[in-house]
Amino acid sequence: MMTKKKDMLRALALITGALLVIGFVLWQNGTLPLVGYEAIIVVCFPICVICLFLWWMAREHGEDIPFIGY
Amino acid sequence: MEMSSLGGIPYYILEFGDELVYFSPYTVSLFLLALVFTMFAVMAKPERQVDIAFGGDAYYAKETSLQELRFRRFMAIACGFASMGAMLTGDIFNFTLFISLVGICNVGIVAAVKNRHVQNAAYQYGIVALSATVPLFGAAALIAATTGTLSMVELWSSATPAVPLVVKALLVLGVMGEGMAPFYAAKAEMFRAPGAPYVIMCSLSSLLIFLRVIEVVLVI
Amino acid sequence: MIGYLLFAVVFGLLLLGIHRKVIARIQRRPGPPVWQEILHMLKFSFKSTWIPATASNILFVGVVLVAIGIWSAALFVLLAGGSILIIFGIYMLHKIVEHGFGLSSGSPYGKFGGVRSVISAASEIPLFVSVAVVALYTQSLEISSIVQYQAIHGPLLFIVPLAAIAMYIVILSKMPFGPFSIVESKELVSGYKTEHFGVWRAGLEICNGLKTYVLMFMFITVFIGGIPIWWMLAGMILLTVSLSFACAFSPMLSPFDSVTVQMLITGVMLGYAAVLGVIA
Amino acid sequence: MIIQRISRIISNYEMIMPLFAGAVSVLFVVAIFSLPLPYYEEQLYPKTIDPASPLNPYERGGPPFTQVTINDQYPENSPTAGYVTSYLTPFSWYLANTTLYLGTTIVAHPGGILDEILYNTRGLDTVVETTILFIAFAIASYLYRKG
Repeated sequence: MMTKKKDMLRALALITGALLVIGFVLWQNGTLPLVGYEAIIVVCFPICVICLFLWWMAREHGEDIPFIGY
Repeated sequence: MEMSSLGGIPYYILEFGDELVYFSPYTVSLFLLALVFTMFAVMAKPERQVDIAFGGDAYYAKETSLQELRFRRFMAIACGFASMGAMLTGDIFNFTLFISLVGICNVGIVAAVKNRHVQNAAYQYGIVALSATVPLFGAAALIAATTGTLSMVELWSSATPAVPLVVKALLVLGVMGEGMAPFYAAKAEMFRAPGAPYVIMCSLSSLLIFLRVIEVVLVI
Repeated sequence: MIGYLLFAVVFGLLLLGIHRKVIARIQRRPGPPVWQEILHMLKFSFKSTWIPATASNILFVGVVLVAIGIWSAALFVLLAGGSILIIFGIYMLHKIVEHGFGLSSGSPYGKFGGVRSVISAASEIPLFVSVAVVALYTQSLEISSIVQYQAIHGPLLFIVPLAAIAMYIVILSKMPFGPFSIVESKELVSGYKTEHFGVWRAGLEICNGLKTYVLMFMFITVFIGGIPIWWMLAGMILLTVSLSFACAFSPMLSPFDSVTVQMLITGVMLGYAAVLGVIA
Repeated sequence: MIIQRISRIISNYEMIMPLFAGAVSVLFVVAIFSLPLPYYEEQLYPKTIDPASPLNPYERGGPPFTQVTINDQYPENSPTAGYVTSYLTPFSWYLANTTLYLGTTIVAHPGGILDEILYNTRGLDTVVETTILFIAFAIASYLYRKG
């Protein structure tokens, strides 16, 4: 279960990362306007970063209730 | 002031009968944010607010009943649509209508909460939102009378006469009454209500309409 | 573009580190090293993370993504010389991000932080007055036109000093430990970010770095003009140090007083704008 | 301190109504002093009032439920503007053709210039306005049923 989730996160990080690279290449080619490339970054960069972090973070515990002061 | 120097040049103008809907970088970015948060309101479950029982070390989480949840989600979605409309519309009267819709949806979002403080604040807010329609629609009517048109696209071309300053002030005051961005006291009180995805729409819609009215006032 | 974005994140976090260091030195503490905030971001990203049991899941995660997304967009608008109004829109909508962080977890401390951020929404209004004053002179809100105007007429800082002060206060209210930073005061644990720990906090740090970079960059561009990048970075560090002095020497106001003070400043600015409008 | 006194007043949500009312009245006084505002003769939505008619404010002139004479902003976008029936759904169109009871009360409230514009040219506004009423009704009925 846990590894499955990690795999999914890694896949998502890779996909969005690949999209960022593809966007960069197309922009350098001149096929994609700058605005399009920026739109790709705005959507993909947060997802890529968070998924990457969630993938490489330490072992996961069960969820807990919020901090309530003691 | 030139339209293009404010919110950017419109990418696209949608012709919608006698009204225009325009997509400039500014309106599109505000629209997209309204859309994203409406999607959150549609998909997200409300959080369960944790409360500490007084005098002990016990805590409990408040639950939102299904009936209340459905009603509030409906109101939040309506509020999202209203603010999306207010972001894109290119017509003064249509804009004021959307804004008064935002005002009434904001009351609706917290109307179902069983909390005396929240309801009192919502009541005060509702009265302000009601009375704010007077300056709001008054401003729209005065704009129609003094310039002969209601379309923002026409108003930013210099062919029409200038809108008097006091009319712009009325419009801003009307929007402030509906969205109450600076009248923070009641909004803060309304934020006590559980149900984060819905309560956030209150604040989001008022900030968005406030941002849009700045653009509208500078353009016309 | 993505390289510049990452650079902006790191440099913005460095500025926040300098901010902490300067405040610490003023208070005669050794203080953390200047790269502490960058290390924080990396450290948080490795920590074990989950979503609290009571949280509203999608919103809890969604606001982190939105926070990074909107400030990346703001950076691109700034670099493209787009409309200053869009950046201010994003600045205002950062409030919503704070609300989202605070309310989505169900934690009472986060809730307090969120409610305070609603209260301090009134503090964003001086900003628009200063925008109006700038627009009065440059007849445009495109950053590229403002830069052009300043290339001809000299920096706006000397033409409309009060507008610059209003903008400075706006940036001050977004700096940690400042007199107006009521959303994250110590009695609220960490305010709106109490429950966003681990990876979520790392995301928030990225957002903070970007936000600091964009706000400083914008202040310098709008009030001093387009200058080479090295001068720009030096100017941003100077601005940060001056902000740190302002933060270190002023106590935090109580929530409602903070809003009242900012509203009074807005009143002064409105009067100033009216006077300038009559003269111009 | 004066600041604390001000914040004590404005932080009370019972005070927002008086504050807002005060702001509105001040602005209305300013508006009255700035009268007369210029009236733009060449109106987009012209309106002729016949003071001799017994239906004075509501007399739009011309036979009811046909075309009203209006100048719309973008005539090329709305060729059917001016017909009240131009926004009827197929079902309403059927009702209007077979019975006499459709659309009898559409401007039967004191709305003034904007309403007359609204119902003859502006489809989206009609939708939004009814939505406002609908939402208000939904809130009221929910609160009533919850008791």
